[in-house]
Amino acid sequence: MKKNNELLKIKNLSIEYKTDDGIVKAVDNMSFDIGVGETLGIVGETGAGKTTTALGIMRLVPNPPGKIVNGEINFRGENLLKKSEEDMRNIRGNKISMIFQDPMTSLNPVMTTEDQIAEVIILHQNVGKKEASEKAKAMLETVGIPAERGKDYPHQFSGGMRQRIVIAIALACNPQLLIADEPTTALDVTIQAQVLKLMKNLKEEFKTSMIMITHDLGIVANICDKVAIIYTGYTVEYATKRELYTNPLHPYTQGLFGSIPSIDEDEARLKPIKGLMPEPTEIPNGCPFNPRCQKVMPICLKELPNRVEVKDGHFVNCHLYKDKDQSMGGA
Amino acid sequence: GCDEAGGQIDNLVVAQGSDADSLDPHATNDQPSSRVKKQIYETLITQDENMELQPGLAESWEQIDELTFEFKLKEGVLFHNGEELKASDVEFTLLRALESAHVGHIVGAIDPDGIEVIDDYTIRIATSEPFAPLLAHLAHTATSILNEKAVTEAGEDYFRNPVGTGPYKFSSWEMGNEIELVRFDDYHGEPAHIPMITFRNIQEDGNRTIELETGEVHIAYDILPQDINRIEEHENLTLLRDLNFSTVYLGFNCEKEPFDDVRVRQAINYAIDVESIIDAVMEGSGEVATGPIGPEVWAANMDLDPYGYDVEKAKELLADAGYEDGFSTTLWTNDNQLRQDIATIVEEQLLEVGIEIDIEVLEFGAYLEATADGEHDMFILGWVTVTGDPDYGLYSLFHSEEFGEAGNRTFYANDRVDELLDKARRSAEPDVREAAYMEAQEIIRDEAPWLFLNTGEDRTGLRSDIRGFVNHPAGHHALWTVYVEEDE
Amino acid sequence: MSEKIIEVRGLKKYFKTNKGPLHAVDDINFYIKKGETLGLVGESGCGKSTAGRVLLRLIPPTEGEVFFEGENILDFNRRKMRKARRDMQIIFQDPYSSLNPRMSVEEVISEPLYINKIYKKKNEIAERVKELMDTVGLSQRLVNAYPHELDGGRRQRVGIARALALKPKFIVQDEPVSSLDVSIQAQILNLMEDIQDEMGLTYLFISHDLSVVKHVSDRIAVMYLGKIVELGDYNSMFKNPLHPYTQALLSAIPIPKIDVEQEMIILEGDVPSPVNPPEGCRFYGRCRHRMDICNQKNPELFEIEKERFVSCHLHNKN
Amino acid sequence: MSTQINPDKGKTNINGKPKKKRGQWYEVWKRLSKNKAAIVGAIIIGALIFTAIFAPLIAPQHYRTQDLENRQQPPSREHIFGTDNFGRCIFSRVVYGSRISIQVGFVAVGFAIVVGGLLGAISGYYSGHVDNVIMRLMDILLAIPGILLAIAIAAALGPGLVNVMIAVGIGSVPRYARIVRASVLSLRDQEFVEAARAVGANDLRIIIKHILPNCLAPIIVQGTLGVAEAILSAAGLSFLGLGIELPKPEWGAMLSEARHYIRDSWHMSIFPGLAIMVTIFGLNLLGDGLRDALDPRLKG
Amino acid sequence: MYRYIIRRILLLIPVLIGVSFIVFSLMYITPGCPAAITLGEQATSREIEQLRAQMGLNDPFLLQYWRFISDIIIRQDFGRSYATNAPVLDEILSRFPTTLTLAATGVLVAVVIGIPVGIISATKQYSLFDNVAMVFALIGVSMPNFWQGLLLILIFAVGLGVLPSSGYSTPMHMILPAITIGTSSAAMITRMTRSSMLEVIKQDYIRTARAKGQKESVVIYKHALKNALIPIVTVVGLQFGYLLGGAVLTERVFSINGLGGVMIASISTRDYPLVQGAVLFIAFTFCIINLLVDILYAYIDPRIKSQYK
Ligand SMILES: Nc1ncnc2c1ncn2[C@@H]1O[C@H](COP(=O)(O)OP(=O)(O)OP(=O)(O)O)[C@@H](O)[C@H]1O
Ligand SMILES: Nc1ncnc2c1ncn2[C@@H]1O[C@H](COP(=O)(O)OP(=O)(O)OP(=O)(O)O)[C@@H](O)[C@H]1O
Ligand SMILES: [Mg+2]
Ligand SMILES: [Mg+2]
Repeated sequence: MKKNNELLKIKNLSIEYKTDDGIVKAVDNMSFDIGVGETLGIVGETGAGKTTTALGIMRLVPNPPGKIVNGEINFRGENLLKKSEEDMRNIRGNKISMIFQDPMTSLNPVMTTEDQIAEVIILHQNVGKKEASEKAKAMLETVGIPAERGKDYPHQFSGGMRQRIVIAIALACNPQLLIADEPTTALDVTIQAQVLKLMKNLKEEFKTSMIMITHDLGIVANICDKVAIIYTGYTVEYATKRELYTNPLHPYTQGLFGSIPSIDEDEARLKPIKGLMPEPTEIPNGCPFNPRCQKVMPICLKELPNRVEVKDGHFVNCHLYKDKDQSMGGA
Repeated sequence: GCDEAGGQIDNLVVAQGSDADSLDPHATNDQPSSRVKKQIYETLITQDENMELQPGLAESWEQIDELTFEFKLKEGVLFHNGEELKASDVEFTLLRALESAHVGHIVGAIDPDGIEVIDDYTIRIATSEPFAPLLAHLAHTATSILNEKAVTEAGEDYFRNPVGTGPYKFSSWEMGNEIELVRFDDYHGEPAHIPMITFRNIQEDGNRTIELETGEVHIAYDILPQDINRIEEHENLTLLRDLNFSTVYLGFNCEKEPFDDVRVRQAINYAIDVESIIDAVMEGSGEVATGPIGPEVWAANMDLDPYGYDVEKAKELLADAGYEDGFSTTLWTNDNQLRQDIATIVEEQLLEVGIEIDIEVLEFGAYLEATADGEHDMFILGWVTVTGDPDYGLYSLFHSEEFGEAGNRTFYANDRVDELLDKARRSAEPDVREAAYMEAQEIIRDEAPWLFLNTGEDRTGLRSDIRGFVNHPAGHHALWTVYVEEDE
Repeated sequence: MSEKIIEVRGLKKYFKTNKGPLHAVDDINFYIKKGETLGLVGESGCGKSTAGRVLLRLIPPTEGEVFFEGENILDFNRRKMRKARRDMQIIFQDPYSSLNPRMSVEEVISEPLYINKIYKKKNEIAERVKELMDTVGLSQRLVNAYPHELDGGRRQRVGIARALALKPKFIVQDEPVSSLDVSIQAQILNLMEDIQDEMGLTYLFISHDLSVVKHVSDRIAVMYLGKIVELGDYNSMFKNPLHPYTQALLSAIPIPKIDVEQEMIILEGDVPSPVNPPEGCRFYGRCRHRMDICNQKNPELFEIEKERFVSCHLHNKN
Repeated sequence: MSTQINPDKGKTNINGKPKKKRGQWYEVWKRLSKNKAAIVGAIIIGALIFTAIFAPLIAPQHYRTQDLENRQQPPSREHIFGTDNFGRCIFSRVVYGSRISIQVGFVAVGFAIVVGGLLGAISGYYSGHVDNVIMRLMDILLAIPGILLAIAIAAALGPGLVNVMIAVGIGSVPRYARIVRASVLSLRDQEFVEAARAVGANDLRIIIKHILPNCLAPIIVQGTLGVAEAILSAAGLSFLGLGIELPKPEWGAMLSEARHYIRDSWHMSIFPGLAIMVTIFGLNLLGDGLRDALDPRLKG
Repeated sequence: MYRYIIRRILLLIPVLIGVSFIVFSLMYITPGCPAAITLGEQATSREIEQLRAQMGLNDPFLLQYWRFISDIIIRQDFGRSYATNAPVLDEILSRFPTTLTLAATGVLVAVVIGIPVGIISATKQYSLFDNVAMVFALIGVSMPNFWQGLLLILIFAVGLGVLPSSGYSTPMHMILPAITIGTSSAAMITRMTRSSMLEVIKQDYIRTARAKGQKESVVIYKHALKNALIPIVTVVGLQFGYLLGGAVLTERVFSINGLGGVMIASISTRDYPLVQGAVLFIAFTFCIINLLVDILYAYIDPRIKSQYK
């Protein structure tokens, strides 16, 4: 996985929220990287810190209550966390774009769709109003919406169309990195298929790198190259798609696979992970997954496991693989 | 503006507490309207500040018989619309007044069939029965002489297109706010000094004083008692204080227990320290009243003995009447600050003799209705003897045929008083009348249907350079005599 | 196993709207056999929940009949209906809005017992609540907890306990897991399965997630815009979907496996409005196989083979 | 059910004992108590209520005791707020005045909540024609400016504490009707209402047990702010001379009277004015705090 | 949209009829006879009876109401004031400009202060500026208008002598009343702007705007403000409507003879036609302002516009 055409490299990123009930470590010591043209899937259940990670990269974590407490976000070799707000504004929407979770709420209800797309074009490209709106119309066509509907307002579109408009905004300036935060969760399957197909096509066309945030392992299988599985803000496994699907190592990853009913096989019973996610302010000591883990060991209650590269490019954070680390690392 | 250093001003600004309702003398009879109408219209007869009858539009008059007077009109008097005053206008005016619900009572004694135009400048007016106060009534602004043509032409809108013979003519009216009059150049008498008058409506009493101080107005009517010192001590202001025809009283419902007992009424008269009330509520303004009509009114009995403040006597009388432990009752008033303040003190003082009072403050309309219907126990009201004749100030208030709405809200009935009031009304002999009124007042004092509170005063604030202004006891003051003193 | 516990005939529900009647459920027919689970799938707004509600007479239907154990419950009077309700319960999609925020767990679970006066004594009710909480796997210490103190999974368990309180024979499950995380979803699905086995319950399982429906159902009905377009045994349906919509639906689910060649059938456009739906087949606009007749005539649901129904002109040989 | 998964095994804070039964109100209280401004508001209102209850003990003399010799005395050791135009102790009157303001505020709002709430609940729950008729009625009531309606009603019923309370109350009926109706409309279609119906609950039970308790939050917030408004309106009515029976010390009436003396005796108008202001201030603080506490969404 | 407006205007009719009926009934049950009151304390019963008959007050309630309402509907005639005999409409219209300018200046002051302060407060939540602004806003809301007016007169007219205390003839006269009226409105608008902005700033589409790389000021003033405007416009409309209905107390304190004053005066003189006319006029302006506000909503928010069918 060590390629030279690295686009984004995240190192030990930690983000916290200060709440009335205490400090929420939404993202804890996260590291991953993405090469040009590559798609990384970030998978986790509700509250795992997926959106926060994405906002962290955009430097849009709401402050207060949120704060990036540690780490580096290197985008083409430059640490975004050291950039001025002005520089960041030039990057946002231009080099890095983001698609938000809910298409129903992420468009401004009182602006025409065309204006919303044109806005980002005017901001980042040296064009006039008229040209920008031409480009915006072209963008609408690209995502499969007739250009003349550009004068319509978001509420006049269906959910799938709105998500496509959001995609059009995100892709309007041909970004190098697209962060898609559960772009299809709010959509019906048939619409989801439309949107996924569109994204795939566009990705290929524009050679965009992508972070696909989701909780759906099916989508990951469909679209990603690499996967990071996160649990309570903490990366438990990070590997190529093939590795992860053929050889899931972390008990949590295994649990996830055991939890999804299969469409093409008959299983008598699902094999779910027991218990619930802990409260975000009450993450247990040691490995955060220890209360729910089938293979819990005494050490898991005390020590947070370090990242272990079990195989080339297959990282796991679990005490089970400590020894293998040495053996395999030596191999 | 009025800060022009000395010299004549071209606009006299006069502030009063309310806008005029109507400039049709037959449509309303309220003070603010009368104060404006006084400048526009004239009456056959006028009363000077001392209430002496003086010729007005009538040069002279004589009594022809018990019922009839003949008036000689001044010749060459022009109305503001250019018409000349004729006897027919007078006839028209009186007949129209008789029709009016608002002022009908003032001319009520006149027999409509007894008005006779002799020639253009001579007219006879007869009453249906002998009515001594007729001349005084004809001096009232409600009998201002109108021009028949102007009235007919303006129709319903006459009230804001008034045409009179007075020294000022109507110019404009911003309803609710201000009325402008301009000098009438063809006035038959001495022309007015100041070319224009503006009547401004400044509702808040205190604000009138402030505006007078800041020089926004030249004359402010009805100054608050609280502001007396302020104006008197102000170097640029003068305060004119003169007693007027009004009397404030506390009445008892004589038909209701326990006030049907004269001793109870007298007891309360003793139990209340009127002087302290006048001091506290009105800063001692006006005078403590000793009878039902004030000293300015003709034939007021000034020899009546005041009850005085005597709690012991009050208790005695109450005990006599069987109320040694006092009783509970109500005191009614309307939402007039002065009356409420009086009620507040009365309540406190009556506690001393064991009488517990609930004060019922009613809105004016409801108050009038309730007191007319006799729902009340004690109540506070006032009366203005507008004509300056005791008939007006006594008849409807104490005659047993005038119960309720008509004016006698105490429901006081005394045969002797009835007899005296009737006699005085009919007689043409001033001496006979005076004697009757004196006796009636004495009986009223003794029988105490009222607790006399005070005789009112007119308080007019002036800029110091204003001259020629005199308070008229009826409350509507002449302004055409006003001028500004030249600076030396 | 073959006894029909529920049978629905010609059921319709139109809602009044400003723009005209909204055909939420439009002439649907099906039955559910005792002890089985019928899955009802379809996209958002196609009328699944409405069907479930009308079926339980929580809202009055526009037309149609619903037989429960042979009797038409739509003819029941108030008293009889109240009694019938004990046998027919519902579990909702949204564990957040389906619990009264002002009632504790105990109050929620005991409400049906209290209303139906099942027990005379207070402690009997308390006993039964305890029992139910055990059944659905809720710790006793939560009896006094309020919904906002619980997470989605536990809330859903409370909802299940409430539905079970009256020992019903039939339960409508309106997307009971779709708002839950996968790991919790699996727990709840297992729980429901266990309860069904234990109590011999019959389920109508509503969902938009085909893989979940497939996992729990014996037979599956596919709805599209107020109509049932295909109905049959889950195996044959998945192996051999007949209706073009079912085919598209099936193909569109991303499979969480690599090395499966998945060709998604991409439907054009969106679901049309249920207000004044088209005369002909409602799927016409999005269908790959549309024919002239489809635009003119709405295909009837007919039994193409035993226990296998489809409503499509492609398969209509008559 | 051997494979039963108990989610509570995974919980870190298990203590075995049943949780104490503390409903949402406990949470609300917890949130409220963290809000400094709201606490200040609560203290002000608490002090006001305390003053009202113990007025006879706090006030050095009865509110009606006059001393005509010592009128309009400025604040002194004897009368810390000075005396009024009847020589009455202003401090005592302000203290007693709290009783009236509290009564007016709470009764007027209570009246409005009961009447408005009932109308709103009926309107929202049954919708259709009933709804239409009631809401048009509310429109009509709304179209008549509040203070003028109050004046007209006060004129019709005559002055007096009770009538003032009704007059002020009627004017705000539409507001509560609307709030409750909106809540009911949104609650009516909530799944828990349907669940209750599914287990056999009748309309009455649903309204009382399920819908009304959940409308409480907006009503309480509006009510707190409404008390403030009612006190102000009542003071305004008194100012116009349509207030409370004499010689009761209503703050607005005190102000109204004091305005004739404002230039010589500032203290006569300052203290009742401050009393009104501080009370309204406290109620607003508390109301705002309650709004935040009752609607966690709004928290910063 | 036009159909919507026309429908709303038609809907005015029943509301106004309802208003007139309620007011008529209220006046009817109110003790106090108009005839007796116009004639005053010193009138005789014969005169009162005469006037009562003239006014038609002896007729049955419904007949009286019908006469009144039919005159309006059929002849657009609101009648004449009992007290002045002036056409009711003249009475009202002569006072309306005063009230309108007063209300407009007050609201203008309030908007000019309230909206910017509210926005800054929201964007700098919990900052010193925010805290100070909110305390002032709270004081503004808590201060009884009439008291504030008195204090202003005391300070500026009496104490400093720089401004007139009453009346309404020059812009100078307008300053104190406009401030008095404006203060509480400004306070309310500030609070509403703040909370509305806070709500909007949290929305996803604001995040979208930021993610586009948009400048914070544009995000606030272009994206957020327009979305926050609905409740603000509502408050402004309500305030304006309320003030047109008569900032009775402020008018009284400054001796401004506006609509509110005539309304109160006419109630106490039982001047039925004037009461009716004034209330109807006020209710009418209130409804029209509501309508304008609703139309403005549509202008601000296309979602609302699409509901107006
Ligand atoms: N503004 C905030 N204030 C306080 N805590 C927050 C805030 N935003 C997120 N959190 C907390 O941070 C944690 C991670 O949240 P995040 O939104 O990143 O999760 P997610 O993986 O995107 O979840 P989902 O699948 O629900 O979108 C959660 O525990 C959440 O409660
Ligand atoms: N009370 C109602 N009034 C009017 N229309 C309604 C009502 N309830 C539902 N509808 C409409 O009926 C149609 C079917 O709704 P229903 O809730 O049954 O769909 P669904 O299949 O359950 O969708 P989802 O998957 O979103 O829950 C939708 O178009 C919906 O908007
Ligand atoms: Mg997220
Ligand atoms: Mg549904």
